[in-house]
Formats: sequence, C-alpha cells, structure tokens
Amino acid sequence: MQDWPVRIGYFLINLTIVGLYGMLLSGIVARTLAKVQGRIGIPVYQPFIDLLKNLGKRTAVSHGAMFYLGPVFRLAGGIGTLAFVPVLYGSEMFSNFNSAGDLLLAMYFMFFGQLGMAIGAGESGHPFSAIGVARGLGQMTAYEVPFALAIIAIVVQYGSLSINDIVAAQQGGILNWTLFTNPLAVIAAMIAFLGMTGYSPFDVTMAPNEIPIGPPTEYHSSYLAMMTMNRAVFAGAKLILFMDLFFGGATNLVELVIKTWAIYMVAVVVGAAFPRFRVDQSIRFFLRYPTLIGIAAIGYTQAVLLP
Amino acid sequence: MFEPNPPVDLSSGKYLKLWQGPQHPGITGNMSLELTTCGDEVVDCKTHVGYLHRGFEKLMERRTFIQNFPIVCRIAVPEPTFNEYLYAAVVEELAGIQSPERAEWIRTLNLELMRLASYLMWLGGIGAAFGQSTVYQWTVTHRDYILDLFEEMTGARVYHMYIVPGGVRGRLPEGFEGRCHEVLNRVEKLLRDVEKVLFNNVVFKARTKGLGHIPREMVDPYGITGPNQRAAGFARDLRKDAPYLVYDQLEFDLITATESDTYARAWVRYQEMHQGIRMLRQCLDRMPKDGPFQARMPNVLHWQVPAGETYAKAECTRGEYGYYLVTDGSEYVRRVHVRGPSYTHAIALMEKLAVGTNIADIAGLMVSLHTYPPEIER
Amino acid sequence: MANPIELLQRFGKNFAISEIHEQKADLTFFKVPKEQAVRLLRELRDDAGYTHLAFLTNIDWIEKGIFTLTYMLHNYDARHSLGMHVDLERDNAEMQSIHGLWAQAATYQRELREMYGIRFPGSPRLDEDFCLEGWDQIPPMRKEFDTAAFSLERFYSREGRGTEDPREHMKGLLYPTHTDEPSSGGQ
Amino acid sequence: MDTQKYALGPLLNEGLSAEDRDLFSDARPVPYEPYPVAVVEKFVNWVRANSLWLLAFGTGCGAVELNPLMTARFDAYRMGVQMRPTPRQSSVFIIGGYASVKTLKRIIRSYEQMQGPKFVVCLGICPINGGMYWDSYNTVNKFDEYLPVDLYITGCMPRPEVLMAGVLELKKKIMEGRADGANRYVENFDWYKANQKRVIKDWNMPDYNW
Amino acid sequence: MSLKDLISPFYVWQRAFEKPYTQKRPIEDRPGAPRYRGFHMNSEDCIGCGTCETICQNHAIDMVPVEGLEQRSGDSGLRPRFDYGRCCWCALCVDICTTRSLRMSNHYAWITEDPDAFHFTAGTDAMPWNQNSLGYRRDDDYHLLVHERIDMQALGAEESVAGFDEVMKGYTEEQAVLEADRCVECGICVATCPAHMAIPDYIRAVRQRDYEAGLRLLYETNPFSSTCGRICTHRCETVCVMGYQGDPIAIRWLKRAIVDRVPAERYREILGDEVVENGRKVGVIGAGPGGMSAAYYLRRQGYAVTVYESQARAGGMLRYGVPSYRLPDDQLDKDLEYIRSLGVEVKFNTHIGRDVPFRQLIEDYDALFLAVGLNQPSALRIQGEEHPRVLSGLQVLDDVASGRDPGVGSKVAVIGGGNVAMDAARVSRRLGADVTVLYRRRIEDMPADPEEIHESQAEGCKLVQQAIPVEIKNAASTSQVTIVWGEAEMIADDKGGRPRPVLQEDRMHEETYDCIIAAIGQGGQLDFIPAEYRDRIEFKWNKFVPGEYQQTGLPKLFVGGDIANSRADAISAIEDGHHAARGIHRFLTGTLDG
Repeated sequence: MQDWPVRIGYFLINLTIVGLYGMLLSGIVARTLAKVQGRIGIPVYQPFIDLLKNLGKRTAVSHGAMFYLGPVFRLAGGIGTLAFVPVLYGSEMFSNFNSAGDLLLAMYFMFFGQLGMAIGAGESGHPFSAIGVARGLGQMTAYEVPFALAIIAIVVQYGSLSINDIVAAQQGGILNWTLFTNPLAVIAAMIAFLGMTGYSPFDVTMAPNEIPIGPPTEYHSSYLAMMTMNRAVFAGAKLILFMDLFFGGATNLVELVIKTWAIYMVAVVVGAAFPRFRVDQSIRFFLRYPTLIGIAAIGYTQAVLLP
Repeated sequence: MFEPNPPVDLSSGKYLKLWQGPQHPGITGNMSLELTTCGDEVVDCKTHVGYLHRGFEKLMERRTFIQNFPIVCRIAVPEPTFNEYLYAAVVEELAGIQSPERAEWIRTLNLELMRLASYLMWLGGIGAAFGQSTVYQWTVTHRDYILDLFEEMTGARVYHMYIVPGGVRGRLPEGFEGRCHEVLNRVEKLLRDVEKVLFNNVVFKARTKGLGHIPREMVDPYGITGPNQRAAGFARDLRKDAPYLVYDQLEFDLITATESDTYARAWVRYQEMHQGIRMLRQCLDRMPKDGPFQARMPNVLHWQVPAGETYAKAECTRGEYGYYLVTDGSEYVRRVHVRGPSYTHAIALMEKLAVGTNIADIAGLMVSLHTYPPEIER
Repeated sequence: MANPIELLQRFGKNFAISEIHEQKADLTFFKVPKEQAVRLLRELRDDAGYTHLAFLTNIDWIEKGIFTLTYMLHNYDARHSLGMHVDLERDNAEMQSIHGLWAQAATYQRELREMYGIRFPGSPRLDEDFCLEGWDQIPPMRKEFDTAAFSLERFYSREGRGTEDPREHMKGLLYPTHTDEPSSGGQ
Repeated sequence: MDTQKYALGPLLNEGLSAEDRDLFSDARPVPYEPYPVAVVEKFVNWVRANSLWLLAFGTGCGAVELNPLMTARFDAYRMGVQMRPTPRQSSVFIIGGYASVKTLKRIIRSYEQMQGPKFVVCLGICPINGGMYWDSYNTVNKFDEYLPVDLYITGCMPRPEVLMAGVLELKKKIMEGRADGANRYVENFDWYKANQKRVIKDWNMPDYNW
Repeated sequence: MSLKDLISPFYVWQRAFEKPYTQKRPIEDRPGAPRYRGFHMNSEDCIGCGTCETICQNHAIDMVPVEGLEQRSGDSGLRPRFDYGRCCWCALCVDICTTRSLRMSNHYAWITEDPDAFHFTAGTDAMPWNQNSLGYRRDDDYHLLVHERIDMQALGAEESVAGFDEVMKGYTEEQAVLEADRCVECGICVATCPAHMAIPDYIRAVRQRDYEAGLRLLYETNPFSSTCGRICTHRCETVCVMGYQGDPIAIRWLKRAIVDRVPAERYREILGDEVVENGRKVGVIGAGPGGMSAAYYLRRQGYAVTVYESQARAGGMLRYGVPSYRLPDDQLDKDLEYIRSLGVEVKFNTHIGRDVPFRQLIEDYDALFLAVGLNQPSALRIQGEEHPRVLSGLQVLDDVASGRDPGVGSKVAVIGGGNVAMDAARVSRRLGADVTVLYRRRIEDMPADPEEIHESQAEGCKLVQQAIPVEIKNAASTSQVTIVWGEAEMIADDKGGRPRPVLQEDRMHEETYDCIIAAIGQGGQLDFIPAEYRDRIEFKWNKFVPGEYQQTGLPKLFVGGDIANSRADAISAIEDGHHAARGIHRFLTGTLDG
C-alpha cells in the first residue's frame, strides 16, 4: 500500500484517462450512429470542442446554490464511482481506491450523482426539468432493481464486496467470466445497463422531442460542460465496473478499450434499433422481465453455483 | 358536437401548466399547446396558433390574379403544390379556362410527387417523435431526392410555383421519366426498410397502438378528413369520390383501417405512399409526351375574372384541402378562403384527443394527426 | 338521394331559401335569412345527410354594407356540397354560434371574431387571441383596413429603394419642354 | 447610438404586474469583454466557430430546409453544427424567414435566454426587407431593428447548400472575432427595446428575459 | 409481443455497412438544376419597359437609370434593379419580360452581413453569376401575354383596287377590347410618338370601353385623331415592346377605335372645350395638320386664330396627298370641322405673298405660325425628265383627290419608295393601270410604311428593287415614254452608314410606259418671305431650323410641319403645331422671350 498522495496522483491520472476515453467514446458512438443513419457524422474530436465551447461561454444564469451544485454533485458522483472501481486488474497505478467494500461505494455514488442532479435540476424551476427529473428518478429506481439483483447474485456468487476480488475470481480463461458462470445475472445487469446509458428505448429522461432535453434544460455553459465531463467519466466508470464485474476485468489498456467498447456497443446497437419507451412503459419493463431474470439469477446462484 | 374538456381547478395544486411550443422540438411547425397536467397525464389542452399568421387572405385581396400565383404556395410550407393546383383550379373555373390534357397529367404527377415527399417527411417525423430518429434521417434524405426532381422539373426545391392558372409552366425536362423512375425505386426500397425498422417494431407498436383513438362517430362532427378519417374506417377519398385532374384514369386502392389509433393512421399513410408510387409510375408511362401545356390566356397584367364564386377541393396528405374563391369581376380577388385540414385536426381534434394521454405522447399524437400550422393560421 | 335543387325546394317550404345558384354538378349555393340559418343547418345535417362542415367563412361586401357568411356543407353519400350564404349587417355583426353542431366551428368563429369582428355569443374561447396578439387596430380582414399602409407605418421598409416610371423618365430625358401644358383658357 | 446607455440603472419591467415584478430579474445585460490574452481569445473563437449549436425553433418557413441540412444528405453535423432543443445551450439562432409579431415576441424571449456569445442568422428575404409579406399587417419587415443580426442568407427558400455556405461564413466571422451581434444588442439595448415594444403591443414579459 | 417485432428493428444496422447518403462537398458539387430559378440576369436586349416591375407582387424591382447606357430609340434607359430582400424568385418577371432579356441563372448563394447590400441592377452590375449559362428561361410554349395581333377586317385586294372605298374596316368593339388587352402599358411608345400621345392611357380606355375618356386623352395631344387613327406613320408601333416577340399593339387602329365610336356632334360636350376669348390674335399659314393643330390649341387658349390656306379646302397634304381609300374625306372633315367649330377662321384660296403680303401678317398678328408644308416635287435629275408623260406623284394624288382624272394610262412606272410613291402606285392601280415601282435600294429600305408596301404588292403593283433610273427618252408614241434604268448593287458603306446602291453599267433595262410618275420626294417653297426677314431666320436645305418651342429668329414667327422637320409626316406636323401653340402662349404671356 502506497502513500495517499501517490494514490491520489494515480487516481487523477486515471480520471483523466477515463474522462478522455469517455469523451472519445461518445464521439465514436456518435459517428457510428451517424453511419446507421446514412451520414458521415461528427468528427470524433467534436465532443472536446463542444466541451471547450461550453466552458468558454460567458454569461451564466444561476437559479441558486442548489442549481449550481447540481452538476457538481453529478460530477462528484461520476468521479466517486470511478474512485472505487479498479481500472486495470493487477496494476498498482490503475487500481484506484479499491478496498473491501468498494462495490457498495461505487453503487452509492452512482445514485448520489443522480440525486444531486435531481435536486439541482429541480431548482432550475423549469417544468421540463422537473418532469425529466421525475422520469429519470422513476426509471433509475426501476432499472436499479434488476441491477441490484444481479449485483446481489454475483456478490453471493463470489462471496465478496470487493471489485478487485470479483475480478480476481474471473481470471484464468474466458470461461471464468461471470458472463459464462452466471449468465442470468449478466443478462439482468446488461438490460439495466441499457437503462443506465440512456440510449433508446430508455432515453425518455433526456428526450428532445417529448421534453426538451429533460433535467439539463436550464443548464448551460460551464454547468453543461461539467455535466458533459461527468457523462464521460461516469460512462467510463460504469463500463469499467461492468467489465470488472461481468467480463473478467482487464489487465492492460488494450483489453480495457476493447471490452468497454464492446459493452458500450450493446447499448448502441439496441439504441439505434428502437424508438423510446414512455417512462411508465420502461418502469413496467424493468420491473417485469429483467427483475424476474435477476431473481432467477439469485436463485440460480444459490441453487446451482454455491452448493 | 362540441363538448368542452372538464374544468380544471388550477389552484388545487394538483396540476401543472405546461407549455409545449412554439420553441419546442416536439411540436410540428410553429405552434404551441398549453397543457394542464396531473402527473404525467394531460388533463386539459389548449392550442395556440398564429405564430405563422401572415394574413394571406388579406394579401391575396390586394394582388392581381397572376400575382397571387406565387404567394399561394407559401401557405403550406412542406406541401406547397396543392395550393398552386387549387388556386389554379378555382381561377380557371371562374375564368372559364380549361387547362390542356398534358398539363393535367403533369399536374397530377406533380401533386403525387409532392404527396410522396410530404409523406416521407411525415414518416420521419413520426419516427423522430417516438425516438427513432434514424428513420427520420433516412426519409428526409429520400425526400430530398424527390426535391431534386422538383428542382429539375419546376426550377425550385421547395416553392415550386409551377402549376399556374391555365396550365403548367414548362414541359418536363429531357430524361425526366427515367430519373423519376429511379427515385421511385429508391423510395420503394426505403419504404420496405422502414416497414422492417419502424412498423415491425415492438417499441413503436407499444407506443402507438391505442394512442389517440378517434371514435368513428367523432369523425363528422369534428370535420375529420383524409387519412385520419380513413384510419377510422371511412372509405372516403376525394380522388375517388370527386376525381379531379386525371385521377379517374389512374388505378389505385383506397386504404382504410379500423383501429383509428396512431398506429393505424401511420399504417394508412404508409400504404398510401405505396399507392402513390403506383400512381406515379402510371403517370410517367401514360402521360402525353407532346401537345400544349398551357391554355390560351389573356394578358395577365390586367386579367379580370368574371364575378362568381366556387369551391374546389383536393385530397392532400392531411385530408380535404380546399380553396373558396369569390370574385367580383375586377382585377382583384374579392375573397379567398383556404380550407386546410389541419384547421380542425390541430385544434378541435387535438384538444380533444390530448386529454388523458401521457405528456410524452403529445408530440407523437400531434404528428400522427399530420398537422401543418401554417395552413391553420395562413 | 334527391337532387339538390329538389332538396332545397323541399326545404323551401319551411325556410326562405333564395338565390339558388348551381355552380357545378356537385356544388350549389343558396341564401337563407339569418334567423333561419342555424335551424336549417341542423336539419340539413340531421335529415339531409350534409354531415360535413368543410368551412365557415365570411365575405366583406363593404359597398353593400353587409357581411356574407358562407357555410360549406358536404354530403358524403350524395357527393354534393352546399354553400349556404347568410347576410349580416356589417356594423355590429352578430350570428348564432354553431359550435354545438360541429366542433371545429368554434375555431372558425374565433377566427371570424378576430378577423372581422363578428360576434358569436356562446362560442368557446371566442374572445381569446387567435392568430393575432396585442392587436390594436380594426379587425384586419375588414376591407377598410389597409394592410400595406399599416405595414409601412408600423414595420417600415428598408431604405435605399426608388423607382422611376419609364414613361416619365423618358419624358424628362427626351422632351422636357413638351410636357408643360398651360391651363386651358389661361392667360 | 449611445454606447453608455447600457450602464444605466435597473430595468423597469413595466410590462409586468407589481407582484410579478418581484419574480423577475431587473438586471441589465452586460457586454462581453474579450479575454485579455489575444491568443486565448483567438483559440476560444476557433472553438466557438467549430461548435455551433442551433436553437431548434422553426420560426418560419425557412425551418423546412433545416431538415435536409441536419439529415443524411447534407449532414451539417460534420461541421460541428447540431440542434439543441433549449435556448440555454444554443449559440446560434436561425430566423427561418418572416417573423410574425406573435413569433417575434417568442424569438426575443428565446434569444435573450440564450447564453453568449450568441449569433443570429437570418434566412430568406423576409427578415431583410419584408419579402413576400412586405405589406402584411402581421410580419415585421426589417428584422435588424429588433435583434442584432450577424448574417443574412437571401433566397426563398435558401437551399441547404447555401445554409452550409452560411455556416462557413459565420465560422469565418466568428474566428475573426467580428460576430459581435450580442454585444451590439447590449450596447444599444434601449434602442432595440424601444423598437420591440413599438410593434409588440402586449408586452407582458420582463424587459430582459434572463 | 412477437419475436419478429423484436428482431426486425435490428435491420437498421444494415445501413451502417452501406455507403452514406451524404454529399461530400455539397456547396461545390451541387449547382442549381438547368432550370433553376436562381439570381437574375439581364441581357443587352433589355429596353427598360418596366413590365417586370409591374408584375412583381413583392415590389422587388425598381427601374433605375443606368449610367453610360447608349441612348436607343424605344429604350427608356432604365434597368431593373432587384431587391433581394423582397424577391421571391417566382420568375413572373422572366415570364412577362417583353424582350426576353431577363433570365435567371442557376446561381443561388448570396450571404452577407449587411442587410442593405441586397440590391443590384441586373445586367449592368457585375455580379458573379452574370456568365452562368444555365438557369430558368421562359418556355417557348408558355405565355403570359398575347403575342398575336387581333386581325382587322379589310377589303380583299380585288375589291380594294376596284374603287376608292376605305380598305381597312376598323375594329369591332370586341376586337378593339381584345387588342387593347394585349398592351402592357409600359409607355415606351410615348417618347417615340412625335406628339407624345398618352398611348397607354387611351388604350386602357379602349379596354375599359370608356371612349369618352379615350377621346379626351386623344385631344390632349392630337386634334387629328380620326385621321391619325388611319394614316399615322405609327412610329410608336415600331418600338412597341410587344413587337419583340410578336406583333406590336395596333396602336393606330385602337386610336381609330375610339374616334369611330364617338359621333362628331358629341365632341364639344365630351371634350368640354370652352373658348374664353383673350383678345389676342394669332395667324396661321397653312391649313394642313400642323397649322390646324396649332389653331386648335391656340383657340382653346382663347386666341383669335385666322388660318390662311392656298387651296380650296383644308387638310393640306392629308387632303391632297393621301388617297381616300386610306383616309376617306369625311373622316378628315370630322377632325377639321371640329377645329373650325371652335371658331377658327380659315381663309381659303389665299396665297401668302401673292394675295396677302407676309409683312402684313407679321405686323397684324401678335404671333404667326407657319406650316406651309412641302408641295414642290423633287426633280429626278436625269436626262429627259421634262418629258410631258413624266408626272409628279403629288400631282397625280392631288388630281384624284380633287376629282380630276390624272390620265395615267394603262401602264405606269412609279419611281420612288416613299408613301407618296406607294399611294401614286395604288391610285394608278385603282385607275386600271398596270403598275411597276422602281426603287433605288432594297424593299426593306423603303421609307414607306410596311403596310403600304405590303398592300400595294397585294393589290398587284410590281415592286422592282435596286433599280436606278438613268434616262428618259421619247417613245414611239407621243402618249408614251421610255425609261432606261440600271440594276444596282448594294455596297456596304465604309463609314458605317447604310449601304449605298451603285449602278451596274452592264445591266441596263429599257421599258416603255404610258406615263412615269416621279415620287422621290418634295421640297418647300419659301419665296414669299421677304429677304429682310430671311436673314434673321436659320435655314438648312431650304427648310426651317426652328429653335425651342418651334420659334425662329424672328420672335413672332413660329414654324412647324414638313417644312421645319425631317420626319415629314402628319403626326410630327401635329406635334409641331401643338408645340408652337405652347410656345406662342408662353411668348405672349411673357415666359418665353424672343
């Protein structure tokens, strides 16, 4: 165990890498979706320019302290999630602050960001933000159910709350991945993942057509930039978390990139194909099949894997 | 038959007033809906129009008959040609001019191409309204291919100003038929793709089936026409019932449905696009290749149309589009009234249908009625 | 289905129908007094199959001092339209509302209220703004309202324009002295 | 035009009722000063030029050609253009042709809610000199009297190709630092406001929609 | 929820493996279609008629003067200036363009930051699209104007040579309205008309069937409307914008259409001519169109006018030079009688210089208008022209008009290509002669009206072009005469003037006729003006060179008509008279000094 300053330094490096990677990924995905739409699409570096542009916006209207804190909380949530997710297995530098119960912390931070955002957006006084928040929270609560069930299943399976331990248990061959050892949990988690990424059909929270962009309606300039950064970091953290939990983690950066990209593409592939659900439909959806699968996963784990 | 929506007590705190539009991407065109919501449910809806009001009917009263010809197409932006045709039709009727047969064929071709282009835009719109923007990208692109044809035929992409009282403005360009066939083939292929992606889509079906049901008995008291009416099971189409131009010589099927919900309306329109392609192919093959395309006209600079009044209507993509023209024998129009189908679809009907739906469905509902605000306020 | 002329004659027993004019095979216009109009509309709708109200609009005959409302009805089965004219006094024009017969009529009446100033007591949202907002002039569709002059006065036109009449220009250029016509009989 | 005017006291918000007046800000907008370091300003201008977010507000018929522009055929996304549904996040306001008085009010509202630097591009003939509706009682003729305009694209309708050329032109202007419409608006705020109020007769919103 | 509905949407990904729809370089690679209605272009054919401005419903076109434009006849010197803050590219201006000079390019991009910049004058301003070859043009089979003239009923060639009945029957009311309807009311013709008549206005009056208003408009500038409606040289029609793509408006016949529908008795009432005597006297020499026109306008101002005429009847060349099948006597009398009815006194058979000395006139009257016309036939200037069988065209016409038999015989040669030559030929035809016309240049060079040439040919006159008379000889019979003429070649003039006929010595012809009618022009006779006055008056080739308002160096003397202008037609004489009347009024009221 090294000194804290060094670990913090390492973490900052991680944060930068993951953030940049998240931004790049959003550019790549936009281009991929553009291809589906028969277009050329944005340059992959466009998200960076947009980010800088938003930082460079000059006026900023504030709706009070909570409004201002919303993106901060959100970014904190993203960073917090990442902080407890080991990026590369077996690498000192990329292990972040992992400890015995880091899975719980990571999950906590995933909620934290959303909630902080909800308060902030609610403060903006814009009805569309409020509706977006209501929808977002509703949908989040719904997809958290299968996700939590899947997590419970693998926690039970591996008998640990440490992500590092879970990754460690999956080493030594592709068949050791949770994907193959506990497919039901992975299916439940991956469906929840669709909800988390906010691609169709679960993008009603931020739908431009139904409610102009939802919670971030009022956010602009550096607030928006902060949220964009969070999206990048958060997406990266989530992907790494999923990779760690279900796809055997990564031992080097190349593996990391390939695996996270592949996981992300699941959401993109589904997203391009479907229109979006209404929020009541998506809640109903999450509480139906994925939840059942999640429960089945726990049962399967208990009944098949543990004995 | 007007039944006001039940009153809402805003002071109770249960409700939220929500304005959709005019600056709102979920609104067709530039209009706004004043929604009263309770949770996610809409309990009252009031439409507000007039953001595009230019006073066409007033402007037309101070322009000569030929000067009105460029202005009418501006009334409905995505579908200007029907205005041109109907204006020409009413003026010709009162002036006693018969446009030549070749012009009638070219007009039909023009109108059906426009219908196809307009439906393509709409198809993308309904995709986008429910979150499938890929379809929107595809269809708008294919609409652009049709606009290329228009550009070639008429000299402009959007405001063609091609159907002039007395005939049309020019012959079809060399080789137009071939290029038109090519575009039709591409559009047909696209439509098959869209069917796979949009109509056979579980999420799309979940969103649209049962949404915005129009009861059969509501159709006449609300003046509902066009595909909205046909989706409710009425086999009524002006192209069949009162054939104008050369529609009596074309073979096409009347598409109806019975469910009368958003999906049924979308499906009827989708099928009509196929019928449109069928008609266009017939037009291209059977159209006379020579002969005059303009009737003998007086000097248009001081063209006086005899006093009289008439009403001409045509089946546009939304329903019955009509021009009511009153003349008094002078060089100017006495009164023009433009009857756009959106007038009732977007106001009386929309206000009725919105009640009880989810806020998220308002945009899709509106698209499914296929409304163009500019023809409401003119 | 009786032919429209016969139909109108049949209704003519109870209503003062006049000025029947058959514009074309599927369109007939006629006129009816204001008091009988709504009752006739109801009977046409319920008994004669004219179930579709295509539009309701108004013609301003300023020189005669009247407004002429046109109700365009359509019978889907007979494939025939009837245009019903109703004359109103131009000043203080008022007409019974038909929003109870056709829902969309309420919108037409709102429009007529705004554009011509015709009142339709009882029609919903009648006095709300329809197309205009903050309008402070006489209703714009009335013939006495000059939209070009109003536009020039309120919205201005861009500077830098100016045209010349070819005839006057050539006169000034080529034969300026041929233009001064002394007044007849003058000294 | 007096450039000092914008420094004058708070806005009166006379259009609002007394109780509503408390709910709205009465602060005057302020002009933006460029970054003190020229290179930074230049870089930021480059960034701004390459990330143009359009406000999704189809104010007139010009909006119809924005559909092809933003779809596969012309694909303006590759130029860094995208549509934003909320004024807060947009930087370019495309006036799609004629502005009726009723829409003008919403345009002003949306424009003021946009965060600077912001740019206005007018499409078509109508905002230039009234266009087809030069004699209409409900459309304004000279749009530049009501909001500062950075670029005009003539045509009816301007084709998507011209819109793209317009975007390039706007980029050039921004990179050269000449797209200062928002500052002109602030500096001549009283003049613009007076013009706006002259045509919008029911002014029931704050004088500046923060 | 069927499985198909779940799987089928993934079909969307197929597109990702196909070529994108996107145009790589749309700005460069997509020019407007060949028929695209882009920005306006204007060619040199534009004459600035302003019809484009008239039809533009957006008031997007201004007609503006353009610097450095060459002044041409029938060209207003204005050019359309477009306001691209107004134009909607409907191309009605292109469709209506009378000369088809206005077109559209397929160029469509114009982006600036200055809203005041969207103006340009098409054709003369240097615009980037001026060289574009593609763009909207009007289709040949698509018209917004009526290009064919409405035909007028006329006597057939055989009927017309049978007598002296009027050939052209005049428009019926319907025909006149239809013909008037073709007019675009640009007003280009007004400048070309020597009298600057309000042509578009009276054509509109015809269209509106308001003949009283029409008559008032006619009499504002021309008291010989009935006459001019028949025999005017209609210079207006040569510049009529409708002539560029079809037939010019029959302006002359529309004028006739008005006067034909107003009986002479109602003239006074319609025109409202009330004479208030002002106590001043003006003398007029010559009762031709010039003199009588001056008399009319002076009389309207209240002057006491006395006209001195050498012949027995008024009308001058209109009476004695124009045969009655073109201008029936009663129609000329209709005009003249109205002028006389206002109180104009005409002294017939009075020769100035012989019966009344010129000096007396100049002293007696407050002002004098002189319009004696050209009544001396020009000499052929070839050998043998004093032969008794060589007649002058004027003499022949005079004889016929006065009811005398000119005795032309049965085989006639006419020398000349002017209206007098044509009239002499056609009169001879009517007298039963076989007529040959010899003209030095080509038929298209003939100064006569095209109608006259056409009708004379239709009536059987043989037109020989490029024929130069060389000598006149005695024939075998004394009642006959022989002419020798040579063929000519048209040689282009080095200095850019019109081609010159050059006699070809080797191609000579000799022919014998019953008579030869020489009609190669007329000259004036001004011997009656005493030398003391002549010194103060400017002459050129025995013609007056009047100053402003037709005034001469002798302040009291105003001149006009054929003797004072080079055009030598009725309408010019009428305008001279009118203009002199203006001048005299100014002179006598002190706003024009001597």
